[in-house]
Amino acid sequence: MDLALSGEQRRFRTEVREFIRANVPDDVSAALRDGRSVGKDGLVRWTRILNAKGWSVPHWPVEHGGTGWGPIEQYIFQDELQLAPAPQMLPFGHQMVGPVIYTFGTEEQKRRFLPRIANLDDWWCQGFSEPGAGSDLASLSTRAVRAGDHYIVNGQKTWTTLAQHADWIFCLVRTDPNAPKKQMGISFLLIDMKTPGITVRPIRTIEGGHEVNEVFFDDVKVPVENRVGAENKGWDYAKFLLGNERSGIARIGATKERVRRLKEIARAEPAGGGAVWDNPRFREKVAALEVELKALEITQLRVVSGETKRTHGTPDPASSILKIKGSELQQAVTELTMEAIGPYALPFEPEHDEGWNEPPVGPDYAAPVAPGYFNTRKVSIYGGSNEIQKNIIAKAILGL
Amino acid sequence: MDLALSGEQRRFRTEVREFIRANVPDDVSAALRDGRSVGKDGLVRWTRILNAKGWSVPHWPVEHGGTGWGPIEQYIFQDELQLAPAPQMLPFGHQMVGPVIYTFGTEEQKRRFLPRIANLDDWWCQGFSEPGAGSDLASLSTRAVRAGDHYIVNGQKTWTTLAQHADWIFCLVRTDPNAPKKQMGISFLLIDMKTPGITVRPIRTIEGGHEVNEVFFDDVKVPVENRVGAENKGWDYAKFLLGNERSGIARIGATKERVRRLKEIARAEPAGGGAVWDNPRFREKVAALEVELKALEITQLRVVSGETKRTHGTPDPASSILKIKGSELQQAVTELTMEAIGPYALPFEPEHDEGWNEPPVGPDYAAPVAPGYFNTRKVSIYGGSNEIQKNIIAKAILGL
Amino acid sequence: MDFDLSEEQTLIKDSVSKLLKGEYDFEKRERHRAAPLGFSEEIWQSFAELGLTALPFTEDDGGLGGGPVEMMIAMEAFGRALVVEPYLASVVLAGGALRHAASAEQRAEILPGVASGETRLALALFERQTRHDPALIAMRATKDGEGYRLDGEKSLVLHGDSAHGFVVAARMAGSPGDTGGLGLFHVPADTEGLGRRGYATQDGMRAAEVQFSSVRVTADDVLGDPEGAYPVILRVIDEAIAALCAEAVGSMERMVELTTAFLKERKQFGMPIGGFQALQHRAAEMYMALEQARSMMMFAAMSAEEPDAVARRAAISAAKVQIGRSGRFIGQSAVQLHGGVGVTMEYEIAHHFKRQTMIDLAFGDADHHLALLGESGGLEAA
Amino acid sequence: MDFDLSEEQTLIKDSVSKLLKGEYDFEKRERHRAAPLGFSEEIWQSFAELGLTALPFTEDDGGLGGGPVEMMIAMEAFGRALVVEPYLASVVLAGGALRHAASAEQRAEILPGVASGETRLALALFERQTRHDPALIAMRATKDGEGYRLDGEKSLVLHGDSAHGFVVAARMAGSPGDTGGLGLFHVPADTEGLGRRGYATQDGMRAAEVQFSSVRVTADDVLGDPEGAYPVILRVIDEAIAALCAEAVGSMERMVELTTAFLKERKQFGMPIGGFQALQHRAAEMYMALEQARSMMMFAAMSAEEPDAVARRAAISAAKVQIGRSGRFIGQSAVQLHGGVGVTMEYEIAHHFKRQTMIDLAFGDADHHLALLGESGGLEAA
Repeated sequence: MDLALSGEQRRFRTEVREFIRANVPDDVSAALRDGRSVGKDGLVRWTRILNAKGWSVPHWPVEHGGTGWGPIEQYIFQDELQLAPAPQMLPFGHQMVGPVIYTFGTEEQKRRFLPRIANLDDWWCQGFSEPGAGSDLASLSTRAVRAGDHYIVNGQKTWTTLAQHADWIFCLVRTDPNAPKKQMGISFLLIDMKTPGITVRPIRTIEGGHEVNEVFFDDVKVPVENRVGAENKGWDYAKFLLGNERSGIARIGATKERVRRLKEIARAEPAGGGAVWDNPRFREKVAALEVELKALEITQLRVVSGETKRTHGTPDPASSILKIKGSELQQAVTELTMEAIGPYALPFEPEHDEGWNEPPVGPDYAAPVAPGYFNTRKVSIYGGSNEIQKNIIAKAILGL
Repeated sequence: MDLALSGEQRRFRTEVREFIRANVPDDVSAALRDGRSVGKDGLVRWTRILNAKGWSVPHWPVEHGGTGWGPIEQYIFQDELQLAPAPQMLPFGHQMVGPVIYTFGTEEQKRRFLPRIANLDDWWCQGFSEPGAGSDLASLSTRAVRAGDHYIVNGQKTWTTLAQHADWIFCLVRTDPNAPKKQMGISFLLIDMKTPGITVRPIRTIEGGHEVNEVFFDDVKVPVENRVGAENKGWDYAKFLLGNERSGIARIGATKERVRRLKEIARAEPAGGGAVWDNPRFREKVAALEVELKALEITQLRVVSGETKRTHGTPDPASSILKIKGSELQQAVTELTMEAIGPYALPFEPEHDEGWNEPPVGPDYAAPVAPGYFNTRKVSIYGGSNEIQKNIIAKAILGL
Repeated sequence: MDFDLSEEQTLIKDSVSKLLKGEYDFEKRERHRAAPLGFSEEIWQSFAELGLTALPFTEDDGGLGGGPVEMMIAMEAFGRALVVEPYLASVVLAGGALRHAASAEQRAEILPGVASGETRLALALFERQTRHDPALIAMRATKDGEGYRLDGEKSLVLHGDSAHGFVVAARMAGSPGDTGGLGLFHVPADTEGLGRRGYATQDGMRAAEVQFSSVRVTADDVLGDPEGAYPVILRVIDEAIAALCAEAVGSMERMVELTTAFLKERKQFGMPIGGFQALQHRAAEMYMALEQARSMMMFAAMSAEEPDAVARRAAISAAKVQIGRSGRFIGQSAVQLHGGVGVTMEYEIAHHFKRQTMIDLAFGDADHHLALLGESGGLEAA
Repeated sequence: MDFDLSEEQTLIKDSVSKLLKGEYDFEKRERHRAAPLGFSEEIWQSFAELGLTALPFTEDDGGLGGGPVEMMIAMEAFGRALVVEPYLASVVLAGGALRHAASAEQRAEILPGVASGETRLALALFERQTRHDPALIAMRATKDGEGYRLDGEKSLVLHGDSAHGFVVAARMAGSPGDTGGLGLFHVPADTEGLGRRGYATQDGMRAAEVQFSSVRVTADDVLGDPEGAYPVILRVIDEAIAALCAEAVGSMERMVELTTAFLKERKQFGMPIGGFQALQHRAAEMYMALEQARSMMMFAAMSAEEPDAVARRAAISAAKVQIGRSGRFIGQSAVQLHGGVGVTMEYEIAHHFKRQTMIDLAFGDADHHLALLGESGGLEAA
């Protein structure tokens, strides 16, 4: 047993860190550090830099542009991106539909889509959730009816992240409403967002931003060749997709970076004639967060290390711990940062691109803090709510 | 709306306080203050003092020895007993079987038992719980078979508090095993503990004391006239008993008294060259407890105040809050007291009557502290566990 | 002891509730806050007509002579409906400073306008470096002939953008950290040298940064002892906290109500999600947190007029701790139990959550007040 | 990075587990602690035969040269079985002081006996007023000819009642609060002037109060610099905390196991109570707390030999915080979920709960270490 990285792993970490530091655009890194959005353009620029280096889809098979790194190297790479901070790749293409296509797609689909995903030539979004189906995904009701060499799709998806930028959407649709189990009549379609009949309506989220959307399908024609795998087998591909990649879920590196930022702010923010950081109780709260974070980092490494011995597509149920604790810590750090700025959480100052161009009220670090706290409430809801994750632990691990 | 006590209520409080202060035996009060047991003898002496004053069963109907006080006066009286500290009356007679007897019993039962309860001439214990029936009380299996003018009782009760001192036990027994619902075949019997066939086995509890017992019934003959009410209707009387008196359940006064003691100990116990109380973080923890306690005190008063408008025997479901929060606070104060003495929680020094007669290890206030913490874990388990209480709130108040 | 409302109090409660029920559902509230001033002048007028703006002022000052319990009733109703009108700013904060510091003449001149709703004032108290401690005020007031000259900047002035005038705290003597040397001044908004920049706040209200450059006021504009305002400021803050506790409880109550309804209505896996025991218990914990907060709201109201400042401050801190913790737990739980719906601007729950958050941060959060309480030896020592 | 055990480590784990499985179920454990010394001399002998008592000592000192990971493996197994033998006292604490402070000659004389299990030592460190801070030690050591004279009282000396000898911390110079001036002395138990009073502890083990009245020791009995022992004492405490973390995790693991089994087996309202979602979630939270504690147990083991004392102390404090919090949550939850069965001496769970409680309080509880960590700037600053 040896918890330290090996010499080779340390060298790898240094190489990754130096490449990121030298290549991530300053404005992009600064936006992340300040808690602002990097925007579509920032993500596209950075993805192309990584893709040129051969690192935009490191976890893919080598023949499709992957690196062949092991789980620990993959983890180090993600961790360094988060620590830098540098954007992680858009998950919808890189983590979700990409692996589905190279595992279950036709040669034509692989040829057509995979390189454009790796280079973010195509911006993908995910059409799974529906208004009537939250955690109970399989009860979805968007219909696709076969008509010759097309499907005609009607229905509605919701919580569709960044659909406003998307070129493509991958959707679960119901192709057999009479299947004996609701999981059995579902197919997996790739749909061009420019197809007539698709309408995107923004949902304004709690912090005031535009991150998610409703997507309406009104007699949308989708060529049959854009179905992945067999008709009515879509649920299998969805399960594969959802179980595929959990190691990034805890976002340890990102939370570490946010703790660094929190300490900077607490040292700068005046209180009681000194700074917030001078308050022992405040420092204890930060320390308590760091303890849980260190514990989770090691738990994460234990899970990653175990992945080398697991078969692909069967995630360790212990990864539910990563989701629960990881999301709680992401929330805790935003909450403490808000406590640090205290009264200066109050002003509502939307980002420049949304029309705010006044000097900041109070300190220049304050504006994104309360929105960050509000927005981060979502992380214990999406991707399988923390309640669902506890069910998984109780059943899959404890056998209750 | 006026949250202050009225002049008359304040005068009543003063009268009660002064009587208790003048009359509670010093050794009895000191034992409570130190966190030790008052013993059977201490409780009997104190009960008889109160009974002579006419205050041992204040909540009973006046014709059976009650005082006619309203709910607020009843509450003030209990509160003052706890604050003094002075022992509260043994609940099994005073709160439980007494009201069942005067409500559902025969004249002969009233005449025979009630005065002896009020004066603690008879020590009662409660035979409800069984090994196979915890929170699911109605699934009890102790059998009583009618044989002429007797029942023959066989079975086992458990968690029987202070049965080692008891003269009488009131029991739920199954008289009709074929009743369509398990609640419907149960009767309520009063059983003399001296009857042949009864065996009491002590259960050593977590802190090392002897508070609870198993009671075994082996062909125990119980005269039919010792049945309360109708045969097979015992569940109704049990429900009446359990729902009868909740206002003492939060034990606000007792916890206040324990907080006072905690502060004394924290001021005395050395730490870091000063005292534990000098640590701001420790004082914050005590303050946090006091805040919750003050809130609960007002919540309690709101419930008590509402009782004046409720019909007897239908407790406010909000009293589940009193049980949950009250038990949590009882546990919190014992936990903080243990944190205050820190390493001196370690020595195990049973009370004198159990054979320990050495000088104390460390400070003389330390010995009962860890046992107090351990023992108090039970308060969130008994009397309807806190999980059961949350079910009640969810269903009876929120309608879920 | 009596937890029932008097006839008059019941009347206030019923009339506010009726008004808000008709004119302040969530959709209308969103329209009110989109109005030019950030709130509805019509609603403000209705508040005045109901006597709400006159509530805490004596009859001599044009008011109704209500006390903390009446204020509690009004604020609790405002909390349920997420009212955005400048009631706290004008009536409780600035009005409170005038009630406690101003002379009879000053009150007679200024307060009838406040009580009738025609004049809306704001309290310019905090500055960039003060956080929640008015002793750290740096803004200077200098004797200038018969009057005074004010120089400095005030920050996060609630509803300062639309106020007709300000009550301003400034330092005549001493340096930041001293509790002595502070004065309160009444300054009409159109006074020369006064500049302001308004902005929206995270909870859907408004605030302003206010600059004072050689702002001149007369001797009649100083409210009370020009170097002895500190105790009055503390008292006004305590009254504001008591009022905020009631607003918070109204909002918590609404969140518990909305969440319970959602749990009954929303179906997943073929059943209402309210059938899942883990969610039932979470809802039960929310209810307990609400009732504990309600009790401390009453405690705050009962203590707001306590003459012993040390006991009053301890009680108010205790209430603020409970309200902050309950509000945070209920707010976070309500959002979590609503799932995706909980994190959009399109539903009421997120707005309650944000308002709770800002109430906790106002005048010091729960941990700040817990520290104060710990320092003073706790609740029983006070 | 490698979370697997080496072949040797696996061997240790398997052999301890096998021994404890056979000789240390709950019933046998209760018999062991009822023995005259408060533990079983036979079990102690078995530990010696397995090499456990020799584990941390170098081969030159008669040991096996194991490191913190080997110690972790042994202590975790002890924790699962609630072992009451004086392993921590003799091997980890007193043995650790000797390892780090004693000369080669002293080690050669004393340690082979400790390593073989024949000699059992105790570390006499804390006093009534020290709480967890060895700098507050007051007991005096005075130069007395070629040797030293020891006067004072030591408190809560783990297994001090049955120890053959003591390592004693005493002050040569300075006054309580000074980190300088402390020395460590080896004192056989039968030395004249040494008195002790043994007693049982809440967690089923033993401890003693030890008095020193003009106890005379030779120059050969001082371990290292007679005024420079403070850093060694801190190091020994940190190693003991790392070992306790592992013991705690072993016990937590057992509690999660027992509780899960109980939930499956115990029926109420016609179903196993493990079918109730609220209890399932509580159990899931216990499991998470266990795994977080396990991670920090590994972190403590990895950090125990960290040469930078500041970084080492921060890491050990962090581990103690996590273990204390996880242990408290798991212990309290395990008792609660067991219901009445959880609060009797007759079942295993209560004994784990009490041991967890005492581990948290040993060498400073979770909040104490959190304060230390906060003072030093947190984990990343270290």
